Amino acid sequence: MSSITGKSIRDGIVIISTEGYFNKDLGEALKAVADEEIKNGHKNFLINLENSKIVNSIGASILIEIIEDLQSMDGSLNFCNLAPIIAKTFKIMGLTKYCETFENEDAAIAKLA
Amino acid sequence: MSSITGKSIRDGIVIISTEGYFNKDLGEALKAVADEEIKNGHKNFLINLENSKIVNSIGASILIEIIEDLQSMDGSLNFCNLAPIIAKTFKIMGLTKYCETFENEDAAIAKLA
Amino acid sequence: MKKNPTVELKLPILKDMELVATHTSDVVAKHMNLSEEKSAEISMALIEACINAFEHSETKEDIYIHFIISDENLTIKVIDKGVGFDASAIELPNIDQKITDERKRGWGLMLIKELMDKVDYESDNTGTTLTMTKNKKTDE
Amino acid sequence: MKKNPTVELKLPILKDMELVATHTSDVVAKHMNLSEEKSAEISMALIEACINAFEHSETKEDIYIHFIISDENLTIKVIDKGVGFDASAIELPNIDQKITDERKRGWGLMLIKELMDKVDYESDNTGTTLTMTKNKKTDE
Ligand SMILES: Nc1ncnc2c1ncn2[C@@H]1O[C@H](COP(=O)(O)OP(=O)(O)O)[C@@H](O)[C@H]1O
Ligand SMILES: Nc1ncnc2c1ncn2[C@@H]1O[C@H](COP(=O)(O)OP(=O)(O)O)[C@@H](O)[C@H]1O
Repeated sequence: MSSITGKSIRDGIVIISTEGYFNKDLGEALKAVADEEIKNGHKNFLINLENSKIVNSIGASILIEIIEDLQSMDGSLNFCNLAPIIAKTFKIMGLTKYCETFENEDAAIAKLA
Repeated sequence: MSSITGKSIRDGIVIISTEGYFNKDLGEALKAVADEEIKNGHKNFLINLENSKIVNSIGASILIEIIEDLQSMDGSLNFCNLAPIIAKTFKIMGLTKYCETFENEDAAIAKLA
Repeated sequence: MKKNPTVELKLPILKDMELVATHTSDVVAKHMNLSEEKSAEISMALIEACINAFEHSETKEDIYIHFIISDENLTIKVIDKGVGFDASAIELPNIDQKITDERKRGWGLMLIKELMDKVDYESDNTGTTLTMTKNKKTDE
Repeated sequence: MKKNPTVELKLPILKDMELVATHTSDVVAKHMNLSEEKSAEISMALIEACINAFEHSETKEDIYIHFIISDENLTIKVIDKGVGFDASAIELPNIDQKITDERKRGWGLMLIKELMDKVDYESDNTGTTLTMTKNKKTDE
């Protein structure tokens, strides 16, 4: 139902794509991938949520853990292709204060790289 | 929720596309369009159900009315882009005895024109 | 004996409300790891069962749907408080006949029987309970 | 007074079962001609409400969800038979604090309040009923 569907590195940015309900399991799976890439020396991340149309606050809370980790190393967590309700949820939570969101991967890379 | 989304004529075949739940309303809307084109002298029809993933037997019964009308004038009712469950439903009902089904519009036109 | 987890739904008779039932069965089927094919077959049978309960029960009372989850199968009960009928007396339709018949309808029972693994009707003048089961394993 | 049409759902505590509730609200919202935006907001609030009923009620008992349809609005009740809590005592979270806090969670109530037009909790040690309403008309 929920899974990580892709990981790639473009201009030094780690792009991770997800699919399905962004719940606790998917949040934890994402964090595991991020942790691994942080160990590999990366610190700028772009999460493509195009195929995750729905989120819960437990999944979103795990994103705050990732933000905390990245803050300490001056890295960044970014999002693209957000469904309107996910953008709204992130805004209500204040995540947008710590993360940039972009229309799509190209727009994100153009700005971040 | 349910509607006719397109009508075109290709090589003498009237192609009608639908969207959403193929229920009584959509069946009746389809029949109205077919009746009109029959009046215009057409007798071969292709229904593209690509965007209707779900049907009920009331909608399907209205297709039998169209078949009856077309039989009397040696016309034909054909379908393309059927979701597996719709193909199965039509098979259980025996509609496939009176209608041909095709992968897509091009395959249908190639055979019917 | 442990009680099987059950999702219950009460639906008012409103246009297209049967889609609430199919969306519910989809999520339940996913939870049970049923194939998409089986899930779609359940949805189609459920649409027909709901329409019958809405249309033929001849009441304005809500209908009840129970989704009973077990390791081997999904059992669905569709319950109406309507006039009832004798399912064994219903003749199954035939396409050749229907083409010329005035009445084109009458496919619901047949579809339900073909799409589900087990189907049973209990009915009297206080209402009808349709119990239908889809097995997890395919036994064809 | 005519009774409002009501869809009722009983859900067992199983993984991702909150999606049954969101699929139901989607169909109900479509039936009521609510916008996709409002429908998505209802779904999100409902997810949070269900997760809370599942997680914090500290019971294994099923939860109940009522969707009450009226001309002006959709009212949803999420009912659990759990331990209850004092909603007025819950502090709303703040992102700056959460970034450094050990506990990152605690967003459900805030999201529900922001996404719905009216929210009310009734709760005691026999359980909690969350009543939340989305108006058809936007009044911002
Ligand atoms: N829940 C029900 N309550 C009363 N009668 C029913 C019910 N379900 C089915 N029936 C009867 O069985 C007949 C056949 O139903 P069905 O095969 O679904 O075709 P249709 O609904 O198109 O008539 C109906 O016409 C009706 O008389
Ligand atoms: N249905 C409920 N029954 C009991 N306690 C609840 C219920 N809903 C919420 N709570 C309490 O309110 C707190 C805040 O809930 P919420 O804002 O959704 O965040 P979270 O669920 O992440 O803790 C919960 O931690 C819990 O103590």
